[in-house]
Amino acid sequence: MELLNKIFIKLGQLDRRFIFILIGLSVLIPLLRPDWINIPIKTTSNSRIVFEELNSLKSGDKVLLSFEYGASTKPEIHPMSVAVLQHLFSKGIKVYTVPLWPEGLMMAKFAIEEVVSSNLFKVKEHIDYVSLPYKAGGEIIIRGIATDLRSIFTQDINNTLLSEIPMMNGVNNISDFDFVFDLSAGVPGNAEWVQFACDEYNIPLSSGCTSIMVTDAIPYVESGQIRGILAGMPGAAEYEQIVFEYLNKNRNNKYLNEKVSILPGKATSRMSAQSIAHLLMVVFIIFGNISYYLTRRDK
Amino acid sequence: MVEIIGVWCAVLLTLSIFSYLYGDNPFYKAAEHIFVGVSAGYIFTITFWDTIWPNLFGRLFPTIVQAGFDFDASYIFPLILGVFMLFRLSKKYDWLSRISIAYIVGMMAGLKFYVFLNSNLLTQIKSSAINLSGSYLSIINEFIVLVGVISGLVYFFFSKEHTGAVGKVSRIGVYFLMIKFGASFGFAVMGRISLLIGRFEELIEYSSFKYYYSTPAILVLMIIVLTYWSIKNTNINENN
Amino acid sequence: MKRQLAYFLVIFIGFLTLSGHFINYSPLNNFIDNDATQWFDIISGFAAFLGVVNLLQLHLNKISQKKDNWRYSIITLLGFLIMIFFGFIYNGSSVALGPHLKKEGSAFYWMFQNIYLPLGATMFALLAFFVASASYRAFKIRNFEATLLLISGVFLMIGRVPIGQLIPWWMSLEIYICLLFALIANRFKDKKKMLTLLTLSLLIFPILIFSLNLHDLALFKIPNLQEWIMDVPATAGSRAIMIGIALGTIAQSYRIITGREKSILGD
Amino acid sequence: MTQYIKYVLIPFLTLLFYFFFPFPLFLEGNETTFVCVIILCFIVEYFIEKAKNGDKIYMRPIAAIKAMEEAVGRATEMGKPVLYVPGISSLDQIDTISGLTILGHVAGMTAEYDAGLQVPVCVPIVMETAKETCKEAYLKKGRSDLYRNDMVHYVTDDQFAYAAGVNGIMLREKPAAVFFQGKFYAESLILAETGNSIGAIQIAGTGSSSQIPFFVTACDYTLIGEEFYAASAYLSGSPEMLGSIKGQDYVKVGCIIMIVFVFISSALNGYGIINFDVSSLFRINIIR
Repeated sequence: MELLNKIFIKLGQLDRRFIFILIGLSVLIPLLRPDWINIPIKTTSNSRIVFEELNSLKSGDKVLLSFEYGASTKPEIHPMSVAVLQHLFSKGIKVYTVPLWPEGLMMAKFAIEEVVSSNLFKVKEHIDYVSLPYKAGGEIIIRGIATDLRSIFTQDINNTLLSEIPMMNGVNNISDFDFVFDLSAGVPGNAEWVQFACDEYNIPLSSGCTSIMVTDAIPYVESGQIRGILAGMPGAAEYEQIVFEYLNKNRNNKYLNEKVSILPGKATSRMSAQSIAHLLMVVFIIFGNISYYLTRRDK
Repeated sequence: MVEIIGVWCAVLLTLSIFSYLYGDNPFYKAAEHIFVGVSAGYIFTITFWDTIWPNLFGRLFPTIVQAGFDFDASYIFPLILGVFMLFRLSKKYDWLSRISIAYIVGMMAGLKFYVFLNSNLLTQIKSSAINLSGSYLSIINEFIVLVGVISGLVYFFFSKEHTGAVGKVSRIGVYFLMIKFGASFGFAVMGRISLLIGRFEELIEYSSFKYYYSTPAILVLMIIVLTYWSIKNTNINENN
Repeated sequence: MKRQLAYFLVIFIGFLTLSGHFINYSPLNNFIDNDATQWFDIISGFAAFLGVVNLLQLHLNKISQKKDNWRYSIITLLGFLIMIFFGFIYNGSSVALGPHLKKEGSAFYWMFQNIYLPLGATMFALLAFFVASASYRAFKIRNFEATLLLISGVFLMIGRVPIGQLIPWWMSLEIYICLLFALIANRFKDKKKMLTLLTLSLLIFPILIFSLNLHDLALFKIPNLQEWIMDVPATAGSRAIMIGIALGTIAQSYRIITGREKSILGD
Repeated sequence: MTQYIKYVLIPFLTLLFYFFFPFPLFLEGNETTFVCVIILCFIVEYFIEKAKNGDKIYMRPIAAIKAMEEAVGRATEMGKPVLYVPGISSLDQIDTISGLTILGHVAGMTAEYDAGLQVPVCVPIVMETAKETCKEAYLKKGRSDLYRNDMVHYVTDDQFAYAAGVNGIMLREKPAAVFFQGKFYAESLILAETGNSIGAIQIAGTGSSSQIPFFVTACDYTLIGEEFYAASAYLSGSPEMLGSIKGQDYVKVGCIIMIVFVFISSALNGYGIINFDVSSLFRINIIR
């Protein structure tokens, strides 16, 4: 018993570099050997709400997809972008992407490229999707899209005039969209979409965001200003899962290429690393508390 | 070739930053200083080309700078205010910059007054309305939220002593705040681990033959240098 | 006199911006919707130049006076100058200066992609390690508040990942019992009595719950409990903070636009 | 009597004018907001006037604010500098402005104690404002000889590069007191953890609710949310400012009453006892 006590107290005074190594390994090993751990994913209600909201849209509806993340938060948000794009394209919905962060431009491009190059969907640029360029200004741009989109954007990213793009016909302000989906990692992000556009013009808004932003956004979700939310990497994995099942169920949908196989997304495979790291942290916390209890008792 | 050099640079810098976990060392110091310099240059360039050039000159000289704007004479004012800002560099006229700062401070205060009143205060008060169509459990939950919000607000009373009833209610408020902070903390753990996963995935990708095993090569090199450096350092310390 | 001018401007612009949300005069509405913040961006753009001057001064000083770590200042200056060179003078890509910043193939983009991005992303990822050591230190059962912090943090951590779904009902029950005892541990004078009570409840409660057929309750599934924590008490806390922040911001703005907050422009 | 005219009649007349002015001088749709603005302003004004007339105002002590002077004092004793971090946002966040007003008071303390002050800044325009603030604070204490132009210096605009730079300052100059007052994002954890590891007294204050937990766990004192905005008024101690805080408290009571009112009337409406949709009272969006 004495020995055990001593061990625990020693554990409490561990050099923090030791914790660093263990955390590093707990992430690295599942990434190198993904087949060692395989845990099924269950969906939470907020992710399901997002899916149902998007699923209730009809073919030909217009969705504005706003990109507010960059390379550093790519692992969390990018899988959501891909899954959402897959879902929208599989329903024949028209997608308009707009980046509000400078790096968002690249992210939007990568996401579209990834989905289009899989050849799973019968989509064409300027007919099924259009990418708007980045403009500096954050919430000013959101306001601008809300009131007069064409005063801000005159061309798309390939310098094609908006007036020459068929799917831009009749799209002049936020009221011409049926849904706004926001992928955000900070400011401007979903709070700005609520404050400066969607609340005022009553356009349904959903969001996928980094896990740190969730507790700030949750009051908006509870009050219905944001409809459902995809929370961080787990949210991304859940949405991937739902879309994967949905695509398999609607295999002979007219918007899908029958010959191309459907691949599961990236976030799902990352979840095992995430799980192990969390478990390790909880173990740390438990040990920390035991040693804290013992040292306090000794005093 | 340029791509390979790029990958090796990226890996070297990534590992240099990670070396901070061992302690402050020359690799980290160098990476930190590169980061400060490069980012300052990057942001300055971006600010000029993305803001000043299109938004100011694009409106004042639309024929020369084509940014899709028409001529707008009112943009003389920000130009003047901006130039006033530059008078900071002169000893005699540096009071002019106060005018620019006064504009910004006043404008932002007026704007935030309205936005926060509308979106964060009134909308949140509005959404404390309850929906009775749900189950009994959800009504109980709504009630808990109400209690939490009110007690949380009581905690923020400044001109009232936190004793007696006010003290008790504010205690409850603190409990709700703590649960919120715990949740934020949990979410933060989740998010940060995700980012680490992203970094590691990239490092793993760069360890392949295609990039001439850049990650393991640099890692081994760095460990050798760091070991040498820390041995040398302890020697110096002992001699002192 | 000069000072009064600045205060007058703060008050004038402040009230102008506020009233622009109510008065039906489209140039004014347009100004506060678009131009006011654009102007701010432009003025800060000019200020960026001052930042550069300050940066150069600081590091040149360090180098010329050979302060500690002055050699590293050379690296900072080099990094800065290279970025400026690639941003304004050397292009390297097919498009004009300006759009070249975001064009693959330009030297500026190369620097962005291979120097700036990995540095930023790694600094960000470093947080994973810090958050681990912070939670190791922070999540201690010190008092009731700290315990609440711990409970909601830990349940969120395990409830949000797939592994949380694998936790069976009896395990969550045991966790609850342990937590309950951790909370009331101080009330017990006799440690032995507490330990026996703890062991007994750890043994009896699972059997009791199972025989009453209550083990299917949502309470015993950590993901559900986590969702409840997030949706109910955490929402209440967030909302209280949000309203508090809104009130604080409004009062602070009011003090500014009535010219009472003086320490910012000097009294 | 004049009080009634000032704080009852004038707002009443303003509202009358607003609602019954025959021409479309005002925008439609945000009437509730306008009423709130008027009520709010006059409540705060009323308490400011009361405070100016010599009414005593009780202010609950806030540990973090009291600790500020102690922290500066300790740094002076140890002969080490004070580090003040005003957040990473520009002046478009009220948090930054609040952070700068607090800087004014902290700079006053360092001037009095003759302690070293270092303010690394993330945004150039904030740097210029902070310089102005510090200079004025030193001037006001009659110690403008102690003010140096390089006290406030620019690091870089990028979030994490700034964090790395400030991290470096902390590791190599080992300040004895660290203030984090302003708008913070993810970098808060790096900064607070490093400050903790060098053993400095840390006092944080922020309105970024997702970063408060890290400050609470790693710093000695933290100003949470609304406390942070009120700190400058506390520090100034002038009756005008304290009166505005008192007014703010009464507005808060008003908010609580409104929340309860909305809750109850929506419940009554749901049970069919009254037939009144409370959300129709909230006309807060401009109709265009």
